[in-house]
Amino acid sequence: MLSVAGLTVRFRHRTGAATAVEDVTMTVARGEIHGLVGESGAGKSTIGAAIMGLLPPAGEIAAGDMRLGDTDLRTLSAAQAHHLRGKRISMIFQDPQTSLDPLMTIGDQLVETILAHEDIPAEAALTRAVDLLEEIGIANARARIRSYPHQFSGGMRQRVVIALALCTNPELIIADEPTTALDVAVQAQVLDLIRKLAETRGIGFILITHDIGVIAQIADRVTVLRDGKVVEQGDTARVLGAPEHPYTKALMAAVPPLDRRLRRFAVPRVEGEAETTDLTAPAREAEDWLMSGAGGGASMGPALDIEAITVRFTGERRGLFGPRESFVALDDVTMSVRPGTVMGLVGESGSGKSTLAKVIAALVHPAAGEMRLDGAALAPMRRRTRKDPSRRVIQMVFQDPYSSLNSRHKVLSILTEPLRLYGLERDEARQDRLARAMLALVGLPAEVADRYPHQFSGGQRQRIAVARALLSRPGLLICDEPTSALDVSIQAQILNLLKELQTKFGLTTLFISHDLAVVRQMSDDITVLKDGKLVETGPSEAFFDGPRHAYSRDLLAQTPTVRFR
Amino acid sequence: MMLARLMQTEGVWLFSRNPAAILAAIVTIVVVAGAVLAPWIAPTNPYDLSSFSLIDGLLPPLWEQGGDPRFLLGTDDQGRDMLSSILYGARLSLIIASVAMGIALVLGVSLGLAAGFFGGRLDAIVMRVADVQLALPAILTALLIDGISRGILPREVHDDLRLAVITLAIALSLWVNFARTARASTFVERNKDYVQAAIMMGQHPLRIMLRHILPNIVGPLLVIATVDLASAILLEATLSFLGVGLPADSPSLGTLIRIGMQYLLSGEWWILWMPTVFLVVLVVSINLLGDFLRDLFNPSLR
Amino acid sequence: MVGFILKRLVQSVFVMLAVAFLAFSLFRFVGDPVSQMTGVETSLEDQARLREELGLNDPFALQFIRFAGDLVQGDFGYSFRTREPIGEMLLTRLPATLELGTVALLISLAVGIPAGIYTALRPRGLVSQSILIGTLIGVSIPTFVIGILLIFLFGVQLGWLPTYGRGDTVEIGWWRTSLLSVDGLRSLVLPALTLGLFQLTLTMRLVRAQMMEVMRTDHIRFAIARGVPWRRIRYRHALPNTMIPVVTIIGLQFGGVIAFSIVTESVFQWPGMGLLFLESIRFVDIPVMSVYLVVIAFFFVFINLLVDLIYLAIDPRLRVRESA
Amino acid sequence: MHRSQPHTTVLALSALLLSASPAISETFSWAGTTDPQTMDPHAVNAAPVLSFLNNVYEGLVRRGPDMDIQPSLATSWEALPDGAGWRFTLRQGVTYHDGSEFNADDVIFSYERAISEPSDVKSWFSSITGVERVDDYTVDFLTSAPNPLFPGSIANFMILDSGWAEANAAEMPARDAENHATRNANGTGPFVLASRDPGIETRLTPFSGWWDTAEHNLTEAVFTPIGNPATGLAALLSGEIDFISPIPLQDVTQVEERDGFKVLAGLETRVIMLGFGHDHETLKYSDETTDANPFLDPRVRLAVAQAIDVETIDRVIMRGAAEPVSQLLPAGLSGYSEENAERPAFDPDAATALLAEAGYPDGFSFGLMCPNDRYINDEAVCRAVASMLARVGIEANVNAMPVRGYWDELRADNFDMYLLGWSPGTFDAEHPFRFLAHTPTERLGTWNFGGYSSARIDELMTPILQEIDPDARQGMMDEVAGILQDDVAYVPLYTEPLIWAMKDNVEVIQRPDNFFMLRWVTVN
Repeated sequence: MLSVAGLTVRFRHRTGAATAVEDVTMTVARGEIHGLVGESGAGKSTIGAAIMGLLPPAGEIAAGDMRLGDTDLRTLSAAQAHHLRGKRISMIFQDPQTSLDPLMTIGDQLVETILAHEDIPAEAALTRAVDLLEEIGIANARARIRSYPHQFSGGMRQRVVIALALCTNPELIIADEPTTALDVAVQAQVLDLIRKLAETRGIGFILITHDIGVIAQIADRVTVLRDGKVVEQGDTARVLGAPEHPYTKALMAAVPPLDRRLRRFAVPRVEGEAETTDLTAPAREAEDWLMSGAGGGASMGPALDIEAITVRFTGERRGLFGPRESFVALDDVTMSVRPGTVMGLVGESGSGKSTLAKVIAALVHPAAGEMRLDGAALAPMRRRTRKDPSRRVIQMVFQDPYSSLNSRHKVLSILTEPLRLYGLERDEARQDRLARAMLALVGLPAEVADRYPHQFSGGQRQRIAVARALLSRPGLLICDEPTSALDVSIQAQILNLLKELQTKFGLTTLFISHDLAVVRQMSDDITVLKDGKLVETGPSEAFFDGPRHAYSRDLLAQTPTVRFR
Repeated sequence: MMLARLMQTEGVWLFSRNPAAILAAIVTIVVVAGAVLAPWIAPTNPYDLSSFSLIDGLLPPLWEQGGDPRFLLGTDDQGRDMLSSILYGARLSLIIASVAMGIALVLGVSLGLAAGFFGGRLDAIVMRVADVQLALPAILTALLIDGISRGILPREVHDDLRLAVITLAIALSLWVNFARTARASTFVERNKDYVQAAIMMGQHPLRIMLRHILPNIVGPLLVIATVDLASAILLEATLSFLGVGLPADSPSLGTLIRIGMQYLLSGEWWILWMPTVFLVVLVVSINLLGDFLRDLFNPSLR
Repeated sequence: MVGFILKRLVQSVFVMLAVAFLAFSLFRFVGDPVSQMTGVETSLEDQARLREELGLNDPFALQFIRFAGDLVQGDFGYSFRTREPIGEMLLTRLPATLELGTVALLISLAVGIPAGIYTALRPRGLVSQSILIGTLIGVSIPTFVIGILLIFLFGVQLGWLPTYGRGDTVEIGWWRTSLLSVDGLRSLVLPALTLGLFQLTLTMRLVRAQMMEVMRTDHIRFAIARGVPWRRIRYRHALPNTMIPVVTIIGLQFGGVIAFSIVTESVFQWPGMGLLFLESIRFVDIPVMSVYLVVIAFFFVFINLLVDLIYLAIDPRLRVRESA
Repeated sequence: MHRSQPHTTVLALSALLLSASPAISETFSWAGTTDPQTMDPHAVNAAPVLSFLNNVYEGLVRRGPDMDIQPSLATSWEALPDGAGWRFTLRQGVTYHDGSEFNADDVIFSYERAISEPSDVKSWFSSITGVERVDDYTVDFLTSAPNPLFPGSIANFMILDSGWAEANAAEMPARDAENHATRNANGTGPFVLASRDPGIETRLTPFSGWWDTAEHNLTEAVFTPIGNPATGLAALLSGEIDFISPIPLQDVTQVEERDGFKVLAGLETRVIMLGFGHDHETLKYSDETTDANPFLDPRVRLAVAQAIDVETIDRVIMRGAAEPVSQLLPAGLSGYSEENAERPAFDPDAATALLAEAGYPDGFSFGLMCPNDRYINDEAVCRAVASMLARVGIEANVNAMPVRGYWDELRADNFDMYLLGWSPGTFDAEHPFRFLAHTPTERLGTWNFGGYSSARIDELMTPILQEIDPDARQGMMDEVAGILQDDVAYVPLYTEPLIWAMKDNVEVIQRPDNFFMLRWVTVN
C-alpha cells in the first residue's frame, strides 16, 4: 500500500546541508504495523514527516519516491497534499497533553476533521464521532464528547488523539512515539488498541519508537535505523530474535531484560568513551581519594530509614472561603535502605517516587514522618541547615541531563564546586587535578573539563553529573530516573557505570525508575509505590520471581518484554 | 561571558545575514560615538555662552540659501550651532536614558530574582508593588515625581536636581519590566535540576541566584534593556515636551525638539527637524537591535 | 477559580490602598495646603483657623482614614486653583478621556490584531517586513511629534479634520459624548489615531509573537496532519490560543493609553482628564493631582479585573476544574 | 462645542436688537493661552480674569481705545474739597443681566466685598479710608490724603449686584471652596455669561438691556483656552477660530502671508527691563565673587547696559516687533520724559573698559533670574543677554522658571539680576515710579525688589501724586527719570509687542493693556 524507495532527506544548515535520511526503502501493507526503531538522531521521525509531507522548511527530499496506493506523494501540490492528510494518511503525536487544542471540545475537533474530508451533515459527523469514541473505549461518549481535552486523563487523551487520527478512515497512520509519554498500564492498552485497529480496520501503521519492547510487542515488521540509514529490515521476530547486523545485535544486548539480572551489559562501542573504566592513573587517583574519605578501606554507605513520611501539597482555594484543596503526594511511607545496597523505587507517574527522593534530599518538606541516616535523625527540609553534614553525604543524579548541569558554567567549575563548598580540598590546583581525575573515573577524557555542558551528549552529561556527585564523597546516592532520557545503548553504559561505582565504593543507592526492567538490573531491594502509598517493599529477586501484591503483578505483566530466544 | 560566547557562534552568524541589524548597529555606534565624543568633535560648545552670538541667530543649514559654512545644520534662535547642540543633546539624552535604565535594571532584576527564587510572601509583596507601579504608567510617574520634587524641594535645589529627578522618574517607570521578566524566568530556572542540585548541596541562596540563575536569564533581560533604553530616550523627550524635562541651557534631544516646536510653521524648519530626525534614527536603530536580540534569544521565532 | 478571582480582588484592594496612600502623602506633604489656598494677604490667624478647619492638625493616620473615607464617598475635595469641587471637574472631563482612550484602544486592536496575524503567517513576506519596519519607526517617533504632524497635515494643509477640541457634543445625562455627532466624530479621528498608533504597534508585535509560537505547537501540527482546512487551523485553532495572553496584555496597555492620553490631550487641546492633570501640575494644584492619581489607578485596577473575568470566560481550563 | 439650548432664541433676540449694526454675523470664537480661572471679579487679580470679566462686569469708570478714562457706571466724578476723596455720580436706569436695578448700595457692597479678607484686589483701595452713600445714585470714596489718580486706578473694580450676591451666598469671594460667583456672573456689561465650562470653553451672548449702544455686531462669542501655541495657530489657520492672542512672534510672517488672515502687532505698554540687587551686600549666585556685589557700582550697571545689543535682540528674538526704550514706560504715555529719551549706546568695548575701571578686568559670574512663561520669549531674551554679557567677560547663570513662584523668589531676594516687565496700570509715569523707583515701604515701592533707594525720588513721590498742574508735575517726572537713568537703577530694554492674529473679516481695537474688548469687535 505504502511504498517508499530510496528516500533521501537533506537539511540545510548554516554550515551547508546535512543528510538526515539516506536511501531508505520500506513498504507498509494494509493492516500491517511497521515498526521504525532507532536511537535519537536516527531519522525515524524525519521519515514520518517526509511521508506526511510535513518536513520543516529547512528540509527537502533529495531523492527517492513515495507512493500511497497509486498516488505519487512527491508530485502532489501543496493543496492536494493537505487534502490527502487526514483523508488517507494520518498521524499520532507523542504527547497527548499537547496534541489537542485546549480551547475546543473534543467533539468539535472530531467533527471538524470529519467535515474537512467528507461532505456529510454535521449530525452524521457527530454520531460517527460518538461511535468512534465508543469503539476506542471511551465510556459514555455521548456526554464526554462535549468535554474539553483537559478533562481527560493522559491515557484517555491519547485515545482521543487516536480517534482523531481514525475518524476519516485513513489507510495509513503514522504513530510517532505514541506511548512514550504514558505509563506502562496505559501504554499496554493503547498498544492493544492500535493492534486491534490494524486487524479490524486493516489500517497500516508506521510505529515510530525508540522502545524495542514496544516494537517487540506489536510490530509485524521492523526497520532498524541508524544515522538515517537502514541497518536491518524484516519480520520483527526475525530481526529482533536473530539480528544479523552488529548494530542490531548491540542494540538488543543493551535492552535490559525483565526476566533476569545481568552482571553488566555488553555495550557497543559508540560515542567516544572508554568501554569500561579500566583504571588509568588519574582514575585510580580519584578512586583512592574517594576511598580515603571513609577512613580508608572499602567504605560502606550509610543506612537510610524512612518512617511514616507524609507529604501534602496545598493547591487552589476551593470556594470563596472554602479550604484549600490539598493533595497527598506521599501517604505514610515507611521503608529502609540497607547500607551499601541499591534500593529500586518503582511506580507510575504520580506515584510519588520523585517526591520521596526530594524529601530525602531536603527539597520537599514532609508534613509528617521521620528519617534516619545510620540511625542518626536526618533533619527534614525546613530544619536541615545549609551546613548540615548530611548535605555532603546525600547526593543526587537527576533525570534530565540537559537541565541538571548549569549550561553557563565550565564543566571544571561545576565539578570543583562540591570540593570548595564542603571544604574537601582547599588547594585550587588539587581541586583541578581531582576534578579531571574524577572525569577519568567516569570514563571521560580529562580535557573535557574545559568545555561547556552544551558541547556534550546526554550520556556524557550524565557521566559528568555522576562525577559531580562523587566529588562530594557521598555515602548515599539518589538516582532519579537517571537513564529514562537516554537512548538504550547509552542507558546501558550509564547503568554499567553506576553498577561498577556502586560496588566499588559501596554507595548506598536509591534508584528510581518507572522501568521495571532497568530496576531489576540495578537493585538489591525494591519498593513499589502507587498514588503515594507503599505497595510493597522487599528483596528484588523475590519480587520479580513472585510479586506478592496484585498491582505489582499487573505492573510486571504490562511491561513489554523482548523474548525471541 | 555568556554573551561573548553567544556572539562568537550563533549570534555573529545570524547577525551577518541580517542587514537591518548590521545597519542599526552601525548607526547606533556612530551616534553613540558622536554623543560621547561631543566635547571633542562638536564645532562649538553650546553650554559656553561666549561661544555663540545672537548675531548668528536662525541661520539655515549649509546647503540652504543663506547658509553659513560655520554652521553645517544651521543655528537656533540663540545663534547656537545646531550640530553641536544635537551632539551635546544626544549625549545628555543617552546619559539620562542609560543611567535610568541601569537603575531600573539593578532594582528590577534583584527584586525579580529574589521574588522568583524565594516566592511566597516576598514574591507577593514585590508583585503587588509592581502592580501599583503598573497602575501609574511611565509618564504619570515621571510627572508626579517632578511635581512632588517641585513641591518639596526649594526651587534652585530642584533645578540642580532636575537631571536626577528626571532620571529617577524614568527609572521608576521602567523597573517593573525587569522585575517581572526576571521573576518569570527565575521561576523557570528555579525548578531546573541544576538549581535544585545547588539548593540540595546547601549553597548560599545569594550565590545560587547570582552565580547560577542570573547568567541563565540574561537573554530576555538584555532584550528588555535594549528596548527600554529606546523608550527611556523617548520618555525623556516626551517629558521635556510636557515641560518637566531639562532646562533650555542644557538641552537634551527632547528639549531641543520642544524648542523646535515653536518653529514648526515659521520657516526655520531645521530647528525642529534636525534634532527630531536624529532622535528617530537613534531610537529606530536601537529598537532594531532589540528586535534582533529578541529573535536571537527566542529561537522559536526564527 | 473563585479563589483566583478572590485573590485578584484582594490584590486590587491592596493596590488601591497603596495608591490612595501615595495620593494622600502627596496632598499632605507636597507644599502646604493652607498657604496654597490662601493668598499672600491672608493673616496668620486665618491660616491657623483654616488649618484647624481642614483638620490638618489631627494625627496622620486619622487624616489618612478621613481622606480615604472621603474618596470612597466620592468627596474629592476642592481644587486649590479654581476652587471647584474636584469630583465635578473630573466628572466633566472623564467622558472625553474615556471616549478617546477607548476609541484609540479599539483602533489599535482592530488594526493591530489583523496586522499581527498577517505578519505571523507570512513572516518572510515583503509586506510583513515593511509593516514591521513601519511600526518600528512608528514607535520611535515621539507621540507629540506625530500629533502635531497630523494636525498640520489634515487640519491646516488639507483642512479635512478639526485641529483641536471635541467638536459638537451631545449630553446624555451628565455624560457628554462626541460620538453622536458628525463633527464630534471628525474631531475624534486625529487624537484617536495619535494615541492609538503606539498601542497598535505593541498589540501587533505581541499578536505576531504569540501567533508564531502557537503555530509551532503540537496541536496545530496535529490539526495540519489531520488535514483540517488552513483557515480553520489559523482562525479557529491558532487565533483563540493566541488571544489568551494577548487579552491580559491589553489590560496592562490601558495604563499606557491613559499615560499617553496626557500627551495627546495636551497636543489636541482635548478637554479630558489628562489636560486637567497637566494644568494641575503646572499650577502645583496638588489635590487635583492626587485625586487624578487615585482615579487612574482605579480604572487600571478595574480594567484588569475585567480582563481576568474575560480570561476566565475564554479559557475552559480555568472555567471547569474537574478532571476525569 | 456643546450648544446651549436657548441659543436660537438668543440669536433671534440679538438679531432684532442689533438691527442697527452693519451685518448679522454668527458666532465669534476666540482663543487665548490661559482660561480665566474664575468668574468672580474680586477673587483673583490677574490679567486673564480681569480682561475677560471686563466684557461681563463694569466698573464706575472704564478705559477707551487709547486707555483714556471714560464714564461707565458713574456718569461723572469730582474731587471732594481738600483731598478728602472723590464723589461719584452713578448712572441711572442701569440694569443687571438678571434685570435687577443698579444703585449706590451695589457700589458699597462691591467695595466691602473687594476689601474683604478673601479678596485679592484689596490693594486697589489702600488709600481709601471709607465709602459713604450720599443718595441712591451718589457715592463718596474717602481718602486720608489727596489722591488725584484714584478714578484712573479703579477701572477694573467691577460692580456686583448686592441682591444677587446675597441670594446666591456669594457675599465674599471664594477661597477654599467655590461659590456661586465662581462660575456664574451677573454684571451690567455688554455681554451675558451664557455658559461656563472651566478650562474648556466659555460662551457669551450680547446683553439686550445694556445701557450703552453696542458697537459690535456679534450674536455670540465663544472663548476657548488653547495652551499649546502650535495647536492654537493651527486652529486659527484651519478657520476653526476667528481670533487668537498671542501667537508666537516667529509665526507672524506665516499668518500674514496666508490670505484670509491678518496680524495686528501693536506696542504694548509693558516695558521689559533688567533689575539689580541694590540692597544686596554680596552676590548670591556667583561662583567666585562672594565677598562683594559689583552691581552696587553704577559703572558696572552702566557696563551691563552698554553690553546689551537691544537692536539685535529685537531683530532676532522679537522679530523686529519690539521697540527699544530708555525709561520705565514707553514713549507717548503721560509723564514720559522727552529729555531722557536716549538710552546708553551698545558698546562692548566701553563696557569692558568700565568693568576694568570698576575693578573687574576679568569679570565675575552672577545669577540672572528670569521667568519662562510670563513675557514674550522671556527666556530666550535672558539667554541672549547672558551670552552678550559673557562677551564683555561677566558670566550670567540664567535661572529661568515659570512665573508661578517667580515673584516669591524675587521677594525672597533670590537674585543678583532679574528680568521684569512693567505696564503702567494708570498709564502714567507715576505708576512705575510708585512701584519700582520709590524705596520699598508698606505701600510704596512694593515691586522694587532690588531695593533701589533715592532720597530725592522718595521726596518727589508725594508731590507727584498730589500735584494737579501738568507742567510742574512733568518737571518732577523728568527729574526722577533723570536720576533713574544716571544711577542706571534699571536697564530698560524694550517695549513688548502685542501680537493679535485674526481672520481678515474681523475688526478689533487693540488696547495697549492687551485687554480684549468684545464690545469693539465687528465681523464682516
